[in-house]
Amino acid sequence: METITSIRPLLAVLVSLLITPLLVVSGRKPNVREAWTFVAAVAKFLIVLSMLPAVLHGTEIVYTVVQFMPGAAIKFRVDALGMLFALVSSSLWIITSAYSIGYMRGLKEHGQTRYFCYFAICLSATIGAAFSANLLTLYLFYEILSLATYPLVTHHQDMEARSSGRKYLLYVVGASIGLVLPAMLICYDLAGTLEFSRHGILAGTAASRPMLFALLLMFVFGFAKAAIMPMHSWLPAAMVAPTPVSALLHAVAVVKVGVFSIVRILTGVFGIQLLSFFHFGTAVCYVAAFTILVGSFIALSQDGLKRRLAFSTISQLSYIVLGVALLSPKGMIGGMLHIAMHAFGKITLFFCAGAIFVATGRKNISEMVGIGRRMPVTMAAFFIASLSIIGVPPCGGFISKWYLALGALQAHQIGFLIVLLFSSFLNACYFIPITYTAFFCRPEEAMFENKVQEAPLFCVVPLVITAIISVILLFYPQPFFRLASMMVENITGM
Amino acid sequence: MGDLVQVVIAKYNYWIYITLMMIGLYAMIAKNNLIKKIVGMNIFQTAIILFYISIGMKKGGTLPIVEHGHGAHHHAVHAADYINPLPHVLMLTAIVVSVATLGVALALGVKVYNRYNTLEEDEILAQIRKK
Amino acid sequence: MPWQLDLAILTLVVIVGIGAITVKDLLGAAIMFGAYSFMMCLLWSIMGAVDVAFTEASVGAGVSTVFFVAAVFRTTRRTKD
Amino acid sequence: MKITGLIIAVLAGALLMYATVDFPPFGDPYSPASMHVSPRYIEKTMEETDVPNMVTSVLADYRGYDTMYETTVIFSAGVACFFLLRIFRRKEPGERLYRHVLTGVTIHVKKGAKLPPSDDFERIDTAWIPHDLIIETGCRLLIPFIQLFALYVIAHGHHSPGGGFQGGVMLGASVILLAISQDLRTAVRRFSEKVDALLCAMGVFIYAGTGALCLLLGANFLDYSALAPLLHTDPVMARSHGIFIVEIGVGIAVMATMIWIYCNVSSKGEYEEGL
Amino acid sequence: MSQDYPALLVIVPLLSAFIISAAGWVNKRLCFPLSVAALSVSAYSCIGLLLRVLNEGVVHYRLGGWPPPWGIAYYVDYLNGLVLCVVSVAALINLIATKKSIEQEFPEKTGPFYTLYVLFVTGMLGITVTGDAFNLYVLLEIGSITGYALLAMGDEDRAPLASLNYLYMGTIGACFYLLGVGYLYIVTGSLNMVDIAHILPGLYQSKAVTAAFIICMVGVWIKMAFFPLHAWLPNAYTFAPSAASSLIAPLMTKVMIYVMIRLILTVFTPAFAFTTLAVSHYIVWLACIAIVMGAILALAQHDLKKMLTYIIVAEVGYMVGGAWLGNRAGMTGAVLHIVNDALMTLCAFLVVCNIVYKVRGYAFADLKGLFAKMPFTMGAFVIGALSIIGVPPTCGFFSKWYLILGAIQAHHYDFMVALLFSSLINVVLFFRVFEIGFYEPFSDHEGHEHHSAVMAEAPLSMLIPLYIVTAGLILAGLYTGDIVNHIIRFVIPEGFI
Repeated sequence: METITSIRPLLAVLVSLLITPLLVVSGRKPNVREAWTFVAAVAKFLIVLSMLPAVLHGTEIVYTVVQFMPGAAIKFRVDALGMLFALVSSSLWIITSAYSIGYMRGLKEHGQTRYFCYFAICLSATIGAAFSANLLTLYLFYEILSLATYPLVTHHQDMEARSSGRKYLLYVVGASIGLVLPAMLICYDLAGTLEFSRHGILAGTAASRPMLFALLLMFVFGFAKAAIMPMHSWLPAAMVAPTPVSALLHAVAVVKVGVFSIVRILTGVFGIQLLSFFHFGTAVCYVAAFTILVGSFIALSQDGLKRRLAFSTISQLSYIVLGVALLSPKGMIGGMLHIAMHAFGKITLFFCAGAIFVATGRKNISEMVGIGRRMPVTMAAFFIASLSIIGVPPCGGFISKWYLALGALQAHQIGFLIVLLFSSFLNACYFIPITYTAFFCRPEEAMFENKVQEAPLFCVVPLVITAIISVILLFYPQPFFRLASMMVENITGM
Repeated sequence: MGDLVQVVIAKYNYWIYITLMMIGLYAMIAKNNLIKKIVGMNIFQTAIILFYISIGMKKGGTLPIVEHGHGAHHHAVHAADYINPLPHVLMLTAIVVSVATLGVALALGVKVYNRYNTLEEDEILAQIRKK
Repeated sequence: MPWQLDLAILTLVVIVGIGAITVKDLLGAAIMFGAYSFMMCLLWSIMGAVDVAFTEASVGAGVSTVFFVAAVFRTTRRTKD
Repeated sequence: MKITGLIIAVLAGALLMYATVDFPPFGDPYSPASMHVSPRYIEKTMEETDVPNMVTSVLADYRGYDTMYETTVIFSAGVACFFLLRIFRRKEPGERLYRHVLTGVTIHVKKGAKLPPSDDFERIDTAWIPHDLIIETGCRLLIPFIQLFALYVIAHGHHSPGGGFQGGVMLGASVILLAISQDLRTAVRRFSEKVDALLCAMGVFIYAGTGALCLLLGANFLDYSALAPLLHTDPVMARSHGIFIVEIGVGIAVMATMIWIYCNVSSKGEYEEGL
Repeated sequence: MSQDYPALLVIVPLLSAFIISAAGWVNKRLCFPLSVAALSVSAYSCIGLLLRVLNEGVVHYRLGGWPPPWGIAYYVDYLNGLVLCVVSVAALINLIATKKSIEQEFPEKTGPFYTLYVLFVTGMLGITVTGDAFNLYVLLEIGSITGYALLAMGDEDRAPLASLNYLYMGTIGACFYLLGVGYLYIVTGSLNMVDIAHILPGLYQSKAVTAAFIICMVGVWIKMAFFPLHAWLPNAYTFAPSAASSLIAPLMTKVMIYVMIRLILTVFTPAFAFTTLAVSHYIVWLACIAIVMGAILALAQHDLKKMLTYIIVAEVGYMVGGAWLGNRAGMTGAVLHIVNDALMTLCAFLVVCNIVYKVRGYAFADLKGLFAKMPFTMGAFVIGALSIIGVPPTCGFFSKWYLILGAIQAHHYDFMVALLFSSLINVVLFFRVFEIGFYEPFSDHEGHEHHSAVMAEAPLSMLIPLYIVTAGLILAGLYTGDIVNHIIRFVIPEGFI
């Protein structure tokens, strides 16, 4: 596989970082500020896009920023998986910026400049993590992301935000310093390098089985952003953040970075052969399956819309982990695809929740009877997106879940197949009633007087777009499908 | 008996300096009065000086000053005849350092006294705790 | 130099040193310290360190003691130990 | 506290005692300490520095760099005492005290009131300041001789015990004696604070400056032999002279510092009433 | 000219100290520019010296023209070349940064303050550059005496006593060091470090050498506030004037760490320190305790400055432990951490300096709403905090990296755990401060509480140096590879696994 050296990955990371001073400077003039945000978002997307053809041709784009010590550097490598993730997050940033304009202005939030600045920094970190070529770089951007998210999570600066901010830090930063850092160093001590390789860093080393298993657990739970139980409870707490933050960060950027890191660990650090040789994959599968089911069950019992979405996210993330941990090609394809599919579906749902909040100020599902009549567009999008999450046509979610199921079969793990199907049923149980009560209820039960209208245009348009995309993804899953299958071929060598 | 005396003489200086040093150290740690601590500090330093001087001592050596100084360049000088001057030099420095430290310490002590009207550490700490 | 004298002065030094830190009066302690320094100076001149002895006589026994006295004069003679 | 102190002291003592076993016996002329470095000082001092007193030659030449810093220590102690204690605010007392010199009668002068201008009266700080003719006169007679001897000690440091430190301390002591025998005000009138501070800095500056001069003349720092062209002598004599110069510097610095420290400590930095 | 760098870097500040003290009596306003000039020359020659070392290897300089061991010789290798640069540059930046705060805190004593400041820096530089064991003691005393004076002029109530206690402890430490040198002298007959190192191998079994080593170590540990002997540090630094604490906190402990490493590597050679007396394990355990206790005690504090001082105690544990791990990675981490910790501490204390300058207090209660009030200062503080926590790409991460790596290679997992523990505690510590600054409303003197406090930022003359240090934190992190490969690699003798 040939590689070309280009600075574009670094640019893709820096563009939104360099925009922050301009945001600060133009803080007084909101329109200019948002203009800058858009410029950065589009630029980032274009840079990422410009690398797509090369990646699709099977070349890798590498760029070394600075070499600290042999095997440990700040280095970018754009491969299929990273490109997939980068495409998702950078494209969604554009939409989210539009949405957050509508949301923040609609609610007249304070400290909007701060908000947009940290948002940009978060995106830089996300792209950096996506393109990172070694564990050190990944850890670096992971940490930056964790810290840059803190001001967003605690945006409201009230006591609730404070406590959930604490919880967020405790879980995310605590786990990464306490578990990932030593694990990384032990890896470095064992292998002498941190570069991800298709066979895995640890493949050739003389590490004992319990040692490796300990490392695996340290990594899997250390990347607490993946919200694998029991490291999940920061995610619902972090829902105090403004909805766009929840939408992008807790449906796309942050949590996906966690999952992405775990996928990297499984494929790049341990390597398929090692995992299957020691049957570690199955162990991870059990953890993931547990998370899937429990998450769905808890989601059933939640009344707050965003909290229900949060728990749904927790279980959906474990789909990805499960898919990759099955170690069967189809399963991995499914898992990687699910990164994209779930992203589009879940962000739509969050957008809807936010739109409802902007329009009506209501957060609980029990208060949304008959809302469909007042906000038909929003609820329609909500319905489509929920179908995508459940995984039934005509939505993209169907493809990923289909491949996950195939992967389970391919790995002869019928148990996990059942888990997948059952949890899809649970998804249906906690999503469909919302839409049902929203549309089909007797007029006298409707909780909304006539003056309630759709949220402002800036809020509605983005969620419509994402809903449409998640439909389109069923019929045209390229290039995500192509990227995922390329990655799998690259790893498994098939 | 005689050889015992010899042993005693051979090491007596060193033992004495250790005793003195421990007296000083004890005073610095255990005494409660700031000035007393300073006295202990000086005893401590002087003890070390005594140790160095004992290093330089030579049996049968005379003062480290060349006799019939000028006009005697041809006259050979044997190291064994003269006491080792190097420790003396070092200790001149040490003495001066100790008096400098003493000055600063006393200045600080006076400053503390101006504020608390006592030199007893426990009383001062009690006053601090009261605030 | 007869070693008996050496021993005697060494012992005396220890005694004066203990006295300096045990006497219950700071002015007394200062004076004791002066005596201690002077003993030291004597000892060193016996050991042939004339320069050091000279310095100790002027600095240790002289000026340091004056500093002590000045400080005690500025603070207090009272001490509990 | 006492117990801990005792324990620590005993432990440290035990350690040191334990180490003395391997010491060479006291006064052994062939101990390593006497064999390795020092013989050169003893044997070469005449031909290399032309200073019979080895202590002086080692102090000011072989290890002159230490001595410079030792003087700097003194200097910094002086500055430290000044920095810590000196109080500049002039608190004007309700009444000023004057003493009639001849009779020793103390006169209280209310604020604002004036005294007939005459030399018979001297300003004093507190009524208790003793006015003892014998002591004052005795010290007045004594001080010049002390100072003379101090100068001798400095000047003759090459050939006999003594040198900058000892002489400087004695010079300082003479002024301190004046301050004790009369009062601080008298001493400060003779030897004002500013002059004191400047001398203090100047003394060390002479030392370090000599070294720097050698540096400028192309030799290493403090290599007095480089001064030979200036002093019109051979390098060895130049070293001897260089030693003398720095000894003078040391003397000045030490004297000034001793006085400075005494003044600040004995008057809590108010420069009044002293000891 | 360039062959005199070793002398110049100490002599220039020394001479100018006397000129400054004289100038203080003539015109106070002369002192600051003089000090800046002196320290700039010194810093310039330090850097020049380091470059020379990089090009030509070890640099020797004979003072008084006498050959060692008879005269005093300077012996500049990669280790003290690096430390010299850090010390001089840090002192210079701090001098410029704290001008205003000095004028605020000592309106009429600026003259002596600058004199003592420059003398302190001279002492630190001298300690670092010298190759003579006794010369080191004298310079140590210069640094200490000036330090006592500088630290004592802060809080009228507490500072003098704290500084006096520091003086007692410091004198004991220095005297122990002197005694150890005496023990070395009595068995070797030399005072020159390299010479001693040549003579010692025959004497490894001598009890006197062992005793000398122990005494020297204890003395140095007292000076660097290694855990059981740390009691003097927190009060002395907390109640000190902010300019003094931001000068002494970064330099004193680090320089003493340097002295310890110098004693291990050069004087008593690693063979003796690690092999002959097998105590390294116990010392590493002691370091673990130091780290943990430092972190816990820091957690118990109620004001920013004291918290930082306890963090210093923990950091000292890092470096001592790293140095005593006895392997290449650990020693590299220790040396690297000297540089990084100096920068981090300087940054943190400069922030405190700015806060005190504006708010007149450093208790947690005074930090309310500070993010709104002094955003730039707090921004720098955040960077510094992240570096102390050890978040890449700041430099703190990389020294921690090497330390942990060394711990793993030496199978000292206890040390690794201690490091991680203190990192986690640091997260708690600093985010507690951030929370106070971020959430709690800023209450002005009338007691009105409002979030949007009027921005009252420290003057540029204090902010710009602060941001230079902050940039230094990140650059030092990014160039870790170069520092390690071009300098620290040569610090560690061959045969060191």
